[in-house]
Amino acid sequence: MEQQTIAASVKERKVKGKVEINIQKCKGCELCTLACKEGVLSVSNHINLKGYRYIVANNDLCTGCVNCALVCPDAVISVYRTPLKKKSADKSIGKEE
Amino acid sequence: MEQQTIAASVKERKVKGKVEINIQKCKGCELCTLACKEGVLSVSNHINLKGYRYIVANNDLCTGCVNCALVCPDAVISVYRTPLKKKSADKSIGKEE
Amino acid sequence: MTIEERSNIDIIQEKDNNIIGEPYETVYQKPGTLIDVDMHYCPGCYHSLVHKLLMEIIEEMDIQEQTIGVAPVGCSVFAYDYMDIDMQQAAHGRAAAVATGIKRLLPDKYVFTYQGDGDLAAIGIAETIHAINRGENILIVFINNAVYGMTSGQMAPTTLTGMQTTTSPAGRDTNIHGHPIKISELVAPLPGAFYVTRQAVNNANGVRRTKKALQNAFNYQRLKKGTCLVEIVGNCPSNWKMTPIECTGFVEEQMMKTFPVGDIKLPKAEDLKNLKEA
Amino acid sequence: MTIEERSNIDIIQEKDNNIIGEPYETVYQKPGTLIDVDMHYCPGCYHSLVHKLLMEIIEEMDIQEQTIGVAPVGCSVFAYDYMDIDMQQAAHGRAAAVATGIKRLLPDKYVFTYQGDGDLAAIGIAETIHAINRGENILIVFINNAVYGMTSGQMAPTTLTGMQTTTSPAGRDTNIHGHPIKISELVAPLPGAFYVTRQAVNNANGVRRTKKALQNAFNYQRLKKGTCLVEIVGNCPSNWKMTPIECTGFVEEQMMKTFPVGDIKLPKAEDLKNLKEA
Amino acid sequence: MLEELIVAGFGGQGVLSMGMTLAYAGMVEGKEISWMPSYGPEMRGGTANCITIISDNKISSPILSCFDTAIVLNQPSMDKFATRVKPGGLLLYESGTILRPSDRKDIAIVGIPATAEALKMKNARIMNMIILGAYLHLKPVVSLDSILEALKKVLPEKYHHLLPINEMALEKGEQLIHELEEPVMLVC
Amino acid sequence: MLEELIVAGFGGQGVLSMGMTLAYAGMVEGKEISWMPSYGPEMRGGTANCITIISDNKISSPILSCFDTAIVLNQPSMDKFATRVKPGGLLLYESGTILRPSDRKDIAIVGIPATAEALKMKNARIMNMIILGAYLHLKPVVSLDSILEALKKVLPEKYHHLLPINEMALEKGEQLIHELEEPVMLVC
Amino acid sequence: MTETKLMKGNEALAEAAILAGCDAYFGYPITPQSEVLEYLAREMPVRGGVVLQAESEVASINMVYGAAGAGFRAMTSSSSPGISLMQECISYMAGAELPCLVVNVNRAGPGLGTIQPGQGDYFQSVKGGGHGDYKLIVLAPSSVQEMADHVFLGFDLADKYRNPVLLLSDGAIGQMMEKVQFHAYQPPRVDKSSWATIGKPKTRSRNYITSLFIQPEQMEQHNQKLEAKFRLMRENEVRFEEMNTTDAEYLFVAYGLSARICQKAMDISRAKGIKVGLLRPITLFPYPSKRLAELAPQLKLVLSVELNSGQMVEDVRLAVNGKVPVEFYGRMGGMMPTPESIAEHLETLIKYHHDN
Amino acid sequence: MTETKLMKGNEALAEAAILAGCDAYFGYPITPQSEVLEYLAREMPVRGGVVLQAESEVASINMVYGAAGAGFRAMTSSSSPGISLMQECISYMAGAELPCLVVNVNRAGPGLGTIQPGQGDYFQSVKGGGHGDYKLIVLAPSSVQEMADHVFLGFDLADKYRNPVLLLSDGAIGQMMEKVQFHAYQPPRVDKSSWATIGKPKTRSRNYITSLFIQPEQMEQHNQKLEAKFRLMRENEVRFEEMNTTDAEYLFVAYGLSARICQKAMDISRAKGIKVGLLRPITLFPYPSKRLAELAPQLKLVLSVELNSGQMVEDVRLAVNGKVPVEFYGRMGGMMPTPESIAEHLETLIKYHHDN
Ligand SMILES: Cc1ncc(C[n+]2csc(CCOP(=O)(O)OP(=O)(O)O)c2C)c(N)n1
Ligand SMILES: Cc1ncc(C[n+]2csc(CCOP(=O)(O)OP(=O)(O)O)c2C)c(N)n1
Ligand code: SF4
Ligand code: SF4
Ligand code: SF4
Ligand code: SF4
Repeated sequence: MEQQTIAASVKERKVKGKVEINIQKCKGCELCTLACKEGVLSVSNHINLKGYRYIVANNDLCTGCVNCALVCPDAVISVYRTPLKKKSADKSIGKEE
Repeated sequence: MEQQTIAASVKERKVKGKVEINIQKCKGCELCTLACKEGVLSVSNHINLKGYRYIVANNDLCTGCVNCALVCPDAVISVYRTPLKKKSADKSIGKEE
Repeated sequence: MTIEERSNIDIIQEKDNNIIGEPYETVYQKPGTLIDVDMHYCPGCYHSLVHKLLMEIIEEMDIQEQTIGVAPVGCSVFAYDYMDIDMQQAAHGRAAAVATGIKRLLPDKYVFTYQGDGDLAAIGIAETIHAINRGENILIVFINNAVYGMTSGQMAPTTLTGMQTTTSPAGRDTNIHGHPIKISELVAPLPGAFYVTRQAVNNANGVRRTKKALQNAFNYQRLKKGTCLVEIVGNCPSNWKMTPIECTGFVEEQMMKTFPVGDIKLPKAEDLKNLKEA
Repeated sequence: MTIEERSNIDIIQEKDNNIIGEPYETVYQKPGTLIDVDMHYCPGCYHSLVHKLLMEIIEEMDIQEQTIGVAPVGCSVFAYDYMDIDMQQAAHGRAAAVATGIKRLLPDKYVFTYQGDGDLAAIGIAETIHAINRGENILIVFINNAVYGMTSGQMAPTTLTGMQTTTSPAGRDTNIHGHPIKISELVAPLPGAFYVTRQAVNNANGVRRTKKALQNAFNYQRLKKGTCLVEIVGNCPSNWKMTPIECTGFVEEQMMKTFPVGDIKLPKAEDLKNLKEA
Repeated sequence: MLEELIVAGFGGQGVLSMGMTLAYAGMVEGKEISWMPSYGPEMRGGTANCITIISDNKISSPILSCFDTAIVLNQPSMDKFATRVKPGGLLLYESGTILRPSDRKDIAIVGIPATAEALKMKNARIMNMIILGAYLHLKPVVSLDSILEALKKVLPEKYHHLLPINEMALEKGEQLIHELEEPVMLVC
Repeated sequence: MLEELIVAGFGGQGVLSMGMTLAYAGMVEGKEISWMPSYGPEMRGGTANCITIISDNKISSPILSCFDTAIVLNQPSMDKFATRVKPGGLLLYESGTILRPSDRKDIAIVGIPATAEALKMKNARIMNMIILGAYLHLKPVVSLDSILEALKKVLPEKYHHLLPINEMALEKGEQLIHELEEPVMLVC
Repeated sequence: MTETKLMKGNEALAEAAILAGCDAYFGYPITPQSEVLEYLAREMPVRGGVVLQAESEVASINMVYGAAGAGFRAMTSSSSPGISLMQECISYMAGAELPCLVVNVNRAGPGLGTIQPGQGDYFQSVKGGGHGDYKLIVLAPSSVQEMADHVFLGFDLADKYRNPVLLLSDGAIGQMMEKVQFHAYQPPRVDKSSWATIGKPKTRSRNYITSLFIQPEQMEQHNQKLEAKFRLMRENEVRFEEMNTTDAEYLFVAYGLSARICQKAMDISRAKGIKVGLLRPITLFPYPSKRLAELAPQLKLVLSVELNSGQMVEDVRLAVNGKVPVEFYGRMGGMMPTPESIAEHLETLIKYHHDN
Repeated sequence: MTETKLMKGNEALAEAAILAGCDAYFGYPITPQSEVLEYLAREMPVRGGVVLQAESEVASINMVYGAAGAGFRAMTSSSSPGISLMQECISYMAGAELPCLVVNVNRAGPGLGTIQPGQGDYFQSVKGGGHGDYKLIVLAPSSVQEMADHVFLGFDLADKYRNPVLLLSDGAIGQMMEKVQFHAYQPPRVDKSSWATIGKPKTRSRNYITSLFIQPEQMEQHNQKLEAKFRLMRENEVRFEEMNTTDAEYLFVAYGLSARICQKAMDISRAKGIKVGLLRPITLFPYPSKRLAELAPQLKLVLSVELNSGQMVEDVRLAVNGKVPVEFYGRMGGMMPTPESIAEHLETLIKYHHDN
């Protein structure tokens, strides 16, 4: 049901984001899923070599807000975005919401 | 010259005091002389067995206020007073001025 | 999740399925100063997160060559395996003394310690307070997770009232164990403390603010005006016996009550003038 | 006065010349609990004075049998030679831990430590803070004379800014040595601290107030509500290189500026209710 | 009787408790026992093992370099301990997790799909008990009764409702041995 | 030449500096020297002593139990060290302070009223130099010139205006020996 | 009372402490012995007695000092780095003649090292890691049962001699489980009223605890008093275990865990016809030197086996005083010598000494 | 440059530190060595170098750790109780292979003891007061000149072996004045860039200082590396002084102050026709065992003279391995054996051994 709402918001996105997850390094702590309000991230049904259920992304919903990457303890997530305007300062951390 | 003033005050005393100095234990620090405002105490011209110039008292001037005894680090001074009214509490320390 | 539960999932070796094409530009990436190995920290442990932040700052400020870190005993004792900077491993509790030794000899380098609460607040409180009192121009990064992580969950000086640990099985009893020590509040009044703040990385904004605080602290170190202490509310899924997400809840509902986030001591404006000029 | 100056006075053995007859009554006398030997302290040293006060209180409260003292290393290490109570000599800095060991086993006895500033504020600050943080029901008597007396006048954590000592020959430089630590102010905010006060024995009224503070602290110990710390501004004629009278001036003009006397933390009225009832 | 056994796998697979259950059972039967865990620096995710010795006589060294039996539950443990089984000994492993067992010919090598069976029984945690059941069938160093007695000590009171499923798991292990295609030939 | 000397008295009587002056003078003359203070726990009021050795050859033990000369400035030191003077040695003491000198017959015992003389010279502090002058007259182990040279090192710069009075004191000491009723008979 | 239990070494030790009437435990967590504190934190409040987690090892041992000085049975435990921090106060306690039990669950060093078992703290324990002339009675358990037994023994000896007793275990003995029995025990009634600080009644003069003797004469007198005590320990408290020594031509000397391994090595060698025995010192101080000297004439070779670079071997050499060659075999860093490798090493040495 | 000065041992040591290029001194006051800190607090700020009074000995040595880890010549000094507190970090420094100079101006213990000189810290210094397998190079000056010389030597050896060096003096040598000369000295250029933490340039991989090797295999490897270093020290760094040994039938072995006293005792005995010599170990680790073993055959008796209850005597016995009787004579608690009493003791022993 929440899926609905999220899908709706997708349409309004001004920038498109994509996340890339290094699944072998992911420890499946799920903190990123908590941070992502767009519902991009979910736990896979598979486990990686370390034995953790890693995270997979539905990049269609991604706004590139970097919240997930910020909270990922193991620096597993890279985030990409379609350029809007170049912002020079503090590129990696985004703006506080 | 100060002697004069002190002598004057003697007459007005309601209680008479006496101090007793254990001169062999006195270290001649002179803190008692600073504490005694009646000029009772002065440094002797003699030294005791430990090599210190000890303190002597002119008990005629003593009011028994115990100030000297309180500040004597080495507990060398005993103080006696003619009784006025019996005060039961805290006899050893006197009243704060 | 225990391995037993995990085992109903096949172990697979899947190729990364997120391939990025144009016209995307990178907005977040692991800093190059964070060595590309698995960190031994438990899943969801904030230690790894703070490591990442520190390495981001060092990369962004381009001070890898100017920075020396000190990590004493605690779960972060292996920090030198992850941070691509010169580091010293210190005896339990003595990071602030070790950092003093370094900084006094290398006054123009950035020197920071990275300490847990057992380390900094229990055995190392003397070294901590005296380094701060001398106003050593170092940064103390203080990860307060309210337990001894490495040794498996004993009570720390910061353990919350009533919190169960292996050495306070009936919960921390203030009559016996005393109240949790608030280190930041304790040391802030010392004139040697230049900047004291408490942050938490419980959500993305918390991470942003924590990073800002750490950035400030690195910048302030150039002023040589005293010690910066950045306390970060930590977690410990393994010893709190919670999932990382449960930990986040505990941090927000319990930890932050006893250890409220916010700045505790800010530099005076006049002190910061020089920094802006530089 | 050096021995050379003294030598122009004959050594004599004079009989006490103050013989007291009736109708005088005794209003002040050395307490019986202060052992009748010469104390090794330098002339005019406040250590002896505070010893005397403590023994007066123990005599007046009639708690000789209930009291155990702990004196660590410092000029007062020989305290057990003077105080007629059971005592333990502790390692440098560790009096609070030793007292903890005693008090936890003998919770109904009065336990106090008697510590110098080098001892309590330098090497022993960890034990001090943690004992107070645990709220150990002990009394800490803290003689702050701003130098290391016993070892001949080195700088202490409490040495005043600019003050010359053998290890700060150019005066304490806050940029190098930090500011003097105000222990009472530092520990008072800890919930385990029940009563924190700073007093001075620079004159008779100061002695009265100090004694009252110590008396309070002994009484409060019965409540088992936490640690009492009575800081007493000390002196050190030998290492300050002043006469005792000059010291008094220095205490009043310099020491009390950095270490103002007064109560820093008072028990709450409700806590004291039990005491009055008892 | 002297059985020198190592159990090895991931921390969390129930490695230590398997050895401990055996040790308790040995005690129930009045045997001499020693149980020696290896303890690692990591809180989680490391490998764990324990050496359990059950003997009629007093036990000398609790630390051994070769074993009558090795029970291994993950690949690293297989790689490490397969070579340490004494000739004629037993190497028992979880066949769902370990894809490359040893190719030694001088020992009995037995794989059991205990994980899968445990999942069928809807309780992943009893995997170790299935293995234990299989082991005890192959080497009855202690009786099943003693094991059940031991479980009461190893499991905290509040988990005693799990005793029946543990018993079922032990039996399942025995059964799995019967179902093996080739019969197991133990030398000793 | 080998002189093994102890100087003992109250802390503050200039005991240590007397030995140190001798040591410096020895150094000026290129001799081997050692100066060993005894250090006590008390800041003030304790007794102090120092062993000074001046020798043409390398010095072995800096700690000695008997001495060629003992210079004692208070009664406790007299009581302690009189017995430690080697037969034929010298025991020099301040006669104003020490009322009970030793009654040994096998050594030379010389008392000097140095305190009184120092007071006459209006400087109590030079008492030790008077004694030193007396000693050097009895045992010229170093020359007076060397002593004066040494004093420049021992006395901090700001006290160099006191050098003349120290010289006078040294001479006074020599003179006091001449004024003694009985001449001093030194064996060695 | 003599129920048999299966327990970890550390837990058996903790349980024994309670049964031995330990009044107070003060400690600080460190692997591999945190179970002691954890066990007591659980049990002591229920079963009586004080347990307190201190802020450091320095604080722990000083709390023990205070409690012991007040006449109570007090103990602490730690592992190597933590024990190093206690050296000052241990020396103080020996100086002040305070009985207490200190437990070192030895891990491999130096420095932070590793948490795996080791015996690298032998010198520190036996020769004196602290300053000045003092000795600890050092007990070396080699089983879980002894982890328990030595607690009773340790407290009794501590009280008997008014001296700290060190129980020197290692990570393996601490972590392993074995059967253990607790026998009925009644702490001996020791009258400490002549020195313990429990408050001075009018009827006696004050008691004070001190290790300070500023006058050298007094200090030396005190030293001599202590030395006399250490002599007495040497005479009366030597404990060791001997196996297969009657006909032995070769001898393993080993304590604690390594003695257990040697026992197996001995079986291996004996099976090959090599007449080897084992002497296991139970007290490391006082050391069974006399017994070693007695055995020396019948021996061709002694092999000291340790989990260090060769420490106890010095005491073995001192004991036999050149009468028989003494060799050393050891592993370090938490690595364990296998019984096979020990047996093999012995054979090599036999050949070497035979050839030379 | 080679002006002769009259200085206290402690001051000569402090002056030498400056001349030896000591970059940093961290210390805490304690009698009888506070002059070192006081001297440096006066001189260092003027002549360059860092001097800092730490809050404790634990902090001092950890500051040294930091400075040494950053590649600087760093030192601390203390006396017995303070040195005990440093044992953990000293073990860390040995483990992390950090060069530094630690000075112990030994006073008599145990415990607070007295401030008078002693040699009771021999075991702690030489065998290892800290945990784990490690060794310090231990230098034992016996004159004010050596108090200075050993500072240069100590720093050089520390750098050469990347190991802490302990200068073990005593209160008497620290407090006495003698002539001392300072020779021109240029600190050797030691390249520490491969390990010192001074900030990682892009051109090299990071440096880190650690004594942690959690895997036993790695830890043992590290232990073996350290042991190899200690072997090298044993081979190359033994230093001692010999007097009258050519024809000696008896031998005093003594270091530091007691060697000075023995020298006089030797003169006394020689004067009586007793052929006694003196061996004075200058390095206590590595110990001149080889030389002692060489001398053993010509000797009838060896007497180890110490200001303790008999510590170094064990190393003497280990060295001669039963080939000649080794006896001990010592005083404790700050009391000094007189040359006469030593000579007398030797005579008694000669008679005793002759009769037995
Ligand atoms: C002297 C000493 N004592 C104890 C230990 C054991 N020890 C290692 S880490 C640690 C505490 C870790 O807790 P904390 O500092 O809070 O860090 P965390 O592991 O929680 O991150 C302890 C007690 C040690 N290594 N050294
Ligand atoms: C471990 C240790 N370090 C240092 C010393 C030396 N020491 C003895 S007393 C003292 C300081 C005394 O100063 P303080 O505590 O201020 O007391 P005071 O003598 O001024 O009364 C020191 C450093 C010691 N005894 N033990
Ligand atoms: S936060 Fe990072 S490690 Fe945790 S589940 Fe998400 S991607 Fe994985
Ligand atoms: S205060 Fe006491 S010790 Fe000082 S001079 Fe007066 S009587 Fe003497
Ligand atoms: S034990 Fe706790 S603090 Fe340590 S890595 Fe795991 S979660 Fe983090
Ligand atoms: S040195 Fe100072 S503190 Fe010590 S007794 Fe003398 S005056 Fe008092």
